[in-house]
Amino acid sequence: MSYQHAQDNWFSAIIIGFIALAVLMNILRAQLGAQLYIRRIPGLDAIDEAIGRSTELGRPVTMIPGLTSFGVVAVQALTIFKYITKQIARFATPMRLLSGDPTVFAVAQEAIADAYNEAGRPDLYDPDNVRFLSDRQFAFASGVAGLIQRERVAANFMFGEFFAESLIFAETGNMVGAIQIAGTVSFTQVPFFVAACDYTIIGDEFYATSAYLSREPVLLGSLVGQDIAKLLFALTTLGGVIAASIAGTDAPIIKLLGQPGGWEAFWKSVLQGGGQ
Amino acid sequence: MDWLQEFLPFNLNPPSLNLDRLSVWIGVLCTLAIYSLLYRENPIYRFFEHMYIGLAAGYSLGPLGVDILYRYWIEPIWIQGYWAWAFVVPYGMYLYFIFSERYGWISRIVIGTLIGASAGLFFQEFSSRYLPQLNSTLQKPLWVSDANPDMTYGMVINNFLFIIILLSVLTYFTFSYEQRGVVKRVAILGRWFLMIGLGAIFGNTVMARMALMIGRIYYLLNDWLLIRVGGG
Amino acid sequence: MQARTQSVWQRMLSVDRRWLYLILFVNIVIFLLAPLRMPASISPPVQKFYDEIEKLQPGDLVMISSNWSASTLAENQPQLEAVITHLMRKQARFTIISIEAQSRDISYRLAERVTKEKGYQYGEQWAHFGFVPNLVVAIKGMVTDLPNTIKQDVRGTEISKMPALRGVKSLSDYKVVIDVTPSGTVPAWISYSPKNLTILYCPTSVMAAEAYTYLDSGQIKGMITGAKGAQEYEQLLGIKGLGAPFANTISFSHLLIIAFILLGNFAMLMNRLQARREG
Amino acid sequence: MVVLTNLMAQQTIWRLPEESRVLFATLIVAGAFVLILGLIPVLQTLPPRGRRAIVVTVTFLAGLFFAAEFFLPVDWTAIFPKDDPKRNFLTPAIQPAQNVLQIIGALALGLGTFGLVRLHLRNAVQRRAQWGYSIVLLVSFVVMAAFSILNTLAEKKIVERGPVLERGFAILFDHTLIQLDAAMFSLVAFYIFSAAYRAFRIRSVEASILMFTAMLVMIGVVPLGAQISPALPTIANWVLAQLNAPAQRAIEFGVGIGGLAMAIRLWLSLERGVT
Repeated sequence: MSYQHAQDNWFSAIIIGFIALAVLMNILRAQLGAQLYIRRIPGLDAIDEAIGRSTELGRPVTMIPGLTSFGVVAVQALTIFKYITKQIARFATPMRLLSGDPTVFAVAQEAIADAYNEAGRPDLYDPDNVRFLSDRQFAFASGVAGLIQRERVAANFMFGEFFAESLIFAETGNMVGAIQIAGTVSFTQVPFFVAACDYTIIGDEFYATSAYLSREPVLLGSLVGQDIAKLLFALTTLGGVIAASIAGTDAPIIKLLGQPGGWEAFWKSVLQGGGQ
Repeated sequence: MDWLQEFLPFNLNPPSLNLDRLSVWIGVLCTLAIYSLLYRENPIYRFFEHMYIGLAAGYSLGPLGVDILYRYWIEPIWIQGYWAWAFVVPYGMYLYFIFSERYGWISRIVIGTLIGASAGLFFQEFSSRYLPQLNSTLQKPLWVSDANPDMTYGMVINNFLFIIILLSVLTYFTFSYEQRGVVKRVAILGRWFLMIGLGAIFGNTVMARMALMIGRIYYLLNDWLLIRVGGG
Repeated sequence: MQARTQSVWQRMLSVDRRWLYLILFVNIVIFLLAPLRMPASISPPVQKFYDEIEKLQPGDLVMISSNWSASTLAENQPQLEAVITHLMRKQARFTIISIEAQSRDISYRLAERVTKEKGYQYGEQWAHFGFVPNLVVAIKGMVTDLPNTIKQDVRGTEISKMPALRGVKSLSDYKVVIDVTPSGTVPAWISYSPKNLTILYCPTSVMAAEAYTYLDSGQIKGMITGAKGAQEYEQLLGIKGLGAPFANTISFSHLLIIAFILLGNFAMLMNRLQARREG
Repeated sequence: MVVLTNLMAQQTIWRLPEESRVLFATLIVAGAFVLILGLIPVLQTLPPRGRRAIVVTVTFLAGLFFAAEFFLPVDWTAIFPKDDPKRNFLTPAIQPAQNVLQIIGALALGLGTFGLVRLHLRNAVQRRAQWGYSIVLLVSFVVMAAFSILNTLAEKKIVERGPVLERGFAILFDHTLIQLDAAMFSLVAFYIFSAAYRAFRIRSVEASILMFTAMLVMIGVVPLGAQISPALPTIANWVLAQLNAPAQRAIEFGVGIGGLAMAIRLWLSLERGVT
């Protein structure tokens, strides 16, 4: 079932190449000034409302990238936290960014510093507000739970990858009456965020949120490219299912579309004179 | 009386400490200290919380130091003599410059190595993890025909359902156009089907959490209070 | 305006959560001690898991990836014990690797205890490879050259010198990999392990729902879901384990939760009706 | 990289001679530290654009190595005897690269611990708020680190396993850290139960679908469900396999395509926030 090399079925290389092209072309378009359209995610209105409320109460705001290890999701979580930090910097609302991953903790320090600079308030930036609690899942959860209760947080933003400890954050935030917005690609935690938070940004919407917020040509172009890839997957599914209904599930064309060893099987059958 | 004798961590007649029982009492003390958070955030909880964070961080040095540094660095160089590995740890040490203002960027070189490697590895993951799922979706014929002799009508219905759910949820996760008319309705249908998936996750997750709590209470009953719980 | 007396529904909704914690605690203690035992109905993924292990011949090699810490002891321990018992029954050789520091010692001490009971020799029939932080790279390393990737086991003996691993050059020499994990490690095994390696999955129940797409596509050949799955597996093996008392007690805590979800919504509804009538 | 892997196997310049190996090794490691760390002031002279160029190149090369190994055709008979058709000329270098990444991965994990200890050390020294708890953290850190390192070394028979180490590690690990971790994790059950009553509201059609499916699964998969009626487990298994699986697969496609796009951006350092 698994590929050790692209040669197991060159179809994989073709699909990756096509998606890469779709993404890179659209990034280029965006960088050259084309206005790429991304629809506004309902979750964003919820974020702005939460920011408004936290400034009235004047109590701190927590931003939790959770135990997200440094990579794709952590970077975009920091993009969203930078947006939030820029908004609350205008009202000097205190903030805490609590991370459970060493690399994310380090990069977050620079991201938050950039955010305060961009908001024109470098004086507000205090490195101790960006903290690394522990990379132990539950030591981290207890650290966050303790802080949310001790500082009676006004708003709690949770973006990134989450695991079992997510409900402790959401429930503790619930206990102190904080308005909570969550966004994660970890689908095991989305149901609980849906249940205990004011709004939940689900899966790919997380990527769309950071693209929409930052208007970054790279993110916008990439999202448009991803939409094209999803269209490609949908068309392959439809076409393939119809082909399977006609030609049978073990036809060479079906093997070609994704099965290791499918490439040789397909071309062997074609070269041996027209199909099975 | 013999229950009490077995329960307490120390013996009465020849006054001596029963270390096995004492260990169980320590574990129970830790469990109850953490549960005190349920009542209220309190100094006892915070004491055990910080002890916990310290123990967890301290423990990781064993496996990290010995299982990795000894096995992949100290032994190959000092014992087997492959001196070329000597450059890896100093290069990895660049990471620790992240805390300095002036030299912070040096750590980015090693972070770049880690990011680049995980990005380069993703192509294999994309092929092995997602394409077989795409391919197995194709093997769901939508009508009974001689091309697929062993198809039953029950399977056809299931396949139709499978394809409709898959495509509608996929439509929900598209963002580069305004969703209007039929597409908007398909996307809403997709979000409803998404809720079935989320409901399944919710149900299973509740089961997981209950099991962990039951495990703790089993420990309190069985190991501490020595009340034998049936093997089921 | 003098504060309106809280209607019975409002008081119900704002009941102190510590009472709720007590109710759950008492519910679990009662049903853990209650002598009633209900047999499990074997779900298809567990049956497939059992059938895959039944196919093993004596001496076949199995890799156990144990990545759970004490946090998920109640779910992953019964699974690992049941799986190791079944592997010993089939006389299969197995090696354990973990990508979670704490899991290294937990799985090592558990395996030592379980294998000692059946006289399974360390080094002869099973071994523990210790801890590696990066699973993806470890799998790729093991596929190309296992002895140099692992180098030595937990006890410091060279891999190539161990009878359990005589002639093992790569992960392709293994028949099955069993991932006992509370987190998303199975995609790494699905993506990077060799084609002929059968992947079996022992997740905590949290991770089970997501894996049904892999079951449907055949990327994983069987799945034991949490403590409940462990009960089904113990029932298939005909052994006594922790799975059964846990699964039975779970049944009644589920009943309690469903009741309280409905109660909470009912109280909210009545509250709103009352407010509308007075408002 | 290829030369490195082939020659390392045989007795060559890559391997120190047997006698006085420890001395040579220590010298070379010291030299390596001086060389690599000495490079920093040199790198420091680079202008910002130059620095970014180095980071971008290193990221690209690290990615190129693994991407090339995956995409290049295998059975590269030109260089390799036909012993293993599943290899191209980069494949043998995967294993040494694995060792390098494991070491750097371990150092990255150590970074977190280093950051944690540094933070609490400063709290304790500067008597910041709650510094007493930082002392507790640091003491338990030092004690557990000692026991854990000694225990792992004892397993490898480098250090003799005394009764004190045996009992001390058992108490610290099996009876303290394990219990704290398990207790902490089980808290979530309490939170779920209180959230079930206070927060899980059937606010809309979506929430009711989620809640109804959840309850069906919760009852259907447990032994009680089978007792109530044999139909319940069958229905629950059907919902999980036929309705839940396609939804999860659509989610997987979305996440996979998103991941691929992100991997390409990270590899080419297009992401401004990262490199």
